[in-house]
Amino acid sequence: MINKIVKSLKDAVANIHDNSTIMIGGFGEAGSPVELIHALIDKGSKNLTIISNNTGSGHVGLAALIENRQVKKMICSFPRTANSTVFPQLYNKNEIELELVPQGTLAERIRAGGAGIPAFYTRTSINTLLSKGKEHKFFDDNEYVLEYALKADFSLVKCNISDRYGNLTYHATARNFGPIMCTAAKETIVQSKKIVEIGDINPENVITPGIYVDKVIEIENPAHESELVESQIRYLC
Amino acid sequence: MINKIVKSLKDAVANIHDNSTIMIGGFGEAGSPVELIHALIDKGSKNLTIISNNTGSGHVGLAALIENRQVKKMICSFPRTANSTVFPQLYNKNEIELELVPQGTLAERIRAGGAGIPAFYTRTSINTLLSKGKEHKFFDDNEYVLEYALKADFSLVKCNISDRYGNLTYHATARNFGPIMCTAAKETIVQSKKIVEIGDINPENVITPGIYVDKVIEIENPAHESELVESQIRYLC
Amino acid sequence: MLEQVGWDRIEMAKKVALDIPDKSYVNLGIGIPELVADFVPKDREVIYQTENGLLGMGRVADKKNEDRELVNAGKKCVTTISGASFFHHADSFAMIRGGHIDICVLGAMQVSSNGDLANWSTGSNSIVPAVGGAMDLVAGVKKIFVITQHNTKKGIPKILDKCTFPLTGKNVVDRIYTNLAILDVNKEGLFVKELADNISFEYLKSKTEANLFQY
Amino acid sequence: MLEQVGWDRIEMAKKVALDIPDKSYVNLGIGIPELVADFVPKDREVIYQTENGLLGMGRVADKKNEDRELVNAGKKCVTTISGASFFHHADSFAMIRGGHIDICVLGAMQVSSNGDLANWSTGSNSIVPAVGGAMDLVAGVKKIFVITQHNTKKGIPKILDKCTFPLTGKNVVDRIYTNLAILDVNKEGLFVKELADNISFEYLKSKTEANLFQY
Repeated sequence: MINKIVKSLKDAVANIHDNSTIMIGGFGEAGSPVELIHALIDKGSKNLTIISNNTGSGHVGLAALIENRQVKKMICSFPRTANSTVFPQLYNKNEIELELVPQGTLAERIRAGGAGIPAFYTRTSINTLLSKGKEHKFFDDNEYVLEYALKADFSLVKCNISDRYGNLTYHATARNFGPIMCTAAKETIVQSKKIVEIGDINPENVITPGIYVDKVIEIENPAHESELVESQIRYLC
Repeated sequence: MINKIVKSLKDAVANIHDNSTIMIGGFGEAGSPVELIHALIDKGSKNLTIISNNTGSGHVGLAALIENRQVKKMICSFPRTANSTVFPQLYNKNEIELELVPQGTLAERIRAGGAGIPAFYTRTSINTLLSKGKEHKFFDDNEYVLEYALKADFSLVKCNISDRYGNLTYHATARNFGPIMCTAAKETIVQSKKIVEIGDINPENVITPGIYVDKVIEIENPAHESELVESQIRYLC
Repeated sequence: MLEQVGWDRIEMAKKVALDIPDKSYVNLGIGIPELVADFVPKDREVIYQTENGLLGMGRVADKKNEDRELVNAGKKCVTTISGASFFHHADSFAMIRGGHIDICVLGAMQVSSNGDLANWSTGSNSIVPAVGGAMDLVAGVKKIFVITQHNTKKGIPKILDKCTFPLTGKNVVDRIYTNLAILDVNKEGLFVKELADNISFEYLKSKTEANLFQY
Repeated sequence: MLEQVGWDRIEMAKKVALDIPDKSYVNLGIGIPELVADFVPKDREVIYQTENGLLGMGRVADKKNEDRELVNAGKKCVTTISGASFFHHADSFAMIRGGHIDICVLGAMQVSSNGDLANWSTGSNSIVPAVGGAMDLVAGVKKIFVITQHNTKKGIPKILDKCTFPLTGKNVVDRIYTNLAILDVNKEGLFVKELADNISFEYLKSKTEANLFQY
């Protein structure tokens, strides 16, 4: 029987190992899988490469993972946001690497990783520092840059509703990077606000088909990152 | 006010001109916009390049458009299906051109056309006749072929439910090429089984956001291509 | 009709079915491969993808309940299982090309000893070429099983040292199920995994235009 | 705070708003651009896209009705209009990159006379670089409007013959709205479309490090 539901956060992140590349969903706190990130902090895996749009805020979630010195390198589009101090401090001390990628290129590289497209051309970043040294090519008199697929060992994603097959739906703009990150990792780990019976999600409305998901854990009342930040909570192991 | 609803099939296809490139949705009859195709036959535009997975069956829909000698060239993955005689006959007489494209490459080229990706690499068709003469490149010791985006002047698409903004949902496997073709044409023309008020489609369940759609016409009881074929109906101007 | 030698279509489909593990995601090609789903042991939960945009394909629809817009890749009316999902063609082939499907079962015109597959064209100019999703499937799916008669109706071998028809993919087939045998495509060549009832290795060799090895 | 010269932020936003035609699909950048939506004439139906996956963004949410998972690109809690739709990030940037958005309104650090835009980095090593979706927007959206103070707080011109900061895009800006003027970026250079109240062409020139033309 196909049953992707796991019972504990510890089980959810059990396979994550040192030196992994991990995609983490979310745009700011919307869609950020805070409980899974905290489970990864508890586990303590080191030397990680994290692919995520931002770098977290305050001292919880992704920011806490970075503060706990588990992250070697960030691949992201916008490493500073409100209340984001952990990453900038380490970055300015040269203690963490950064690969800065335009947001749309980041999203398309992740999609490509999941779709078996090793590389594609885009107009984004032409004539800027971010396309320097990359392969350029003209199509119909316009210049484009070759961008490569991103893949990961693991993806950590937050969804709204799921079933034992791993079918997922999302809530509002928390969808953001979730669906594409699910497709681009060897193991996709999802926290879901609610798990329902198979058949309860209309096949027309499934956003992530179960084939892309390996583990689902129900987190009924996930923490709101911004509330944790406002309460000045520090999540550190 | 944004109102993409048009009142007649004639209005729907009014802008289509000779020498157009037109994407036509459908996988066999599922999703085939039969009424829009018949309106295009009535209009009589000539020298068309059609991008569609198949070439129609019997003497209705896409097959009738071809039989009416309006089509110069087909770009498709599978030009022969059950009851498909019109295209093969013209093809064997060298009276119609064919660009044969693997189905997944066809879909991805259309998506690329809508997504501002001029070209991408794929493993599909490597070491076959269909990648001959195309640019090849190695990534991680595997060979890939460069495939180019497809765009169109018009797309004809069938959907299930729509609103005046052009938001669309589809029914079952009639979805197929519809969503990507909507994105890749200068003018996207949609026939919808039902038109509802804006707000009636849950934003979580919209498959084609209205931005991609230019015209919507309600066709409450579309013809079933297979029934027309079985009845040996010929739709010719 | 020729006399049936070795396994019939049903027996071939059953052999494939037994090799599909529990929890697999499987794409079944048009024709004999469609029979496979019927014979997968009931204690295995297998999910079928059809490349026209459905994961969780169920059985063929009853005549009474046919929905012309719910079809499989062979354009037959099908049903969905609980837990199915629909998606568009680019997403469907992203699933295929991206290596997410475990097994694809395809028919063949020819298969070579290094796993080359020819199943889309005889190279003849008199037939309209049609490729469908075959090249995408062999390029993207983790394991490719071929199910085919060992020889054409005229008795010509389909298992060859080198395909003469245009290829669908090079070095892509993992296992071949014919009416005469099950053959593994290994680096060293074709290995006989199982012989059909009353078929000898010598007989198999006489019907094959490729070197065959025994484990 | 410097004394306001010419238009204030609200007046600038109003000027942009009047140039947004009925039925436009518009992406508004973070900061002053967010103000624009409030001033689009009520008889125009304009649809706002936010690159984090929403077409049909409504107004900022009331404190009471905030949903932390319904945010705009600036991570402010927003609402949806009737007829909105959600989609994932790759689909959102396909919409942007594919040329489907009519207008994008962005802030700027510097704009050059040929429409180069610098709005993501000063080139200084002491600040963490962050680009977000700016490079995708300028590469993909049909028309790019920039809204910015004409000079920095220290009085340094932001409208230049050539940007000194790293570029976001080359030759991408169509029109510039500042506190002093509205400037069209034409092939021949910057043309003054409108001067702010009580601002002379000579004064504008004195605050600008690029050639200016009058229609």
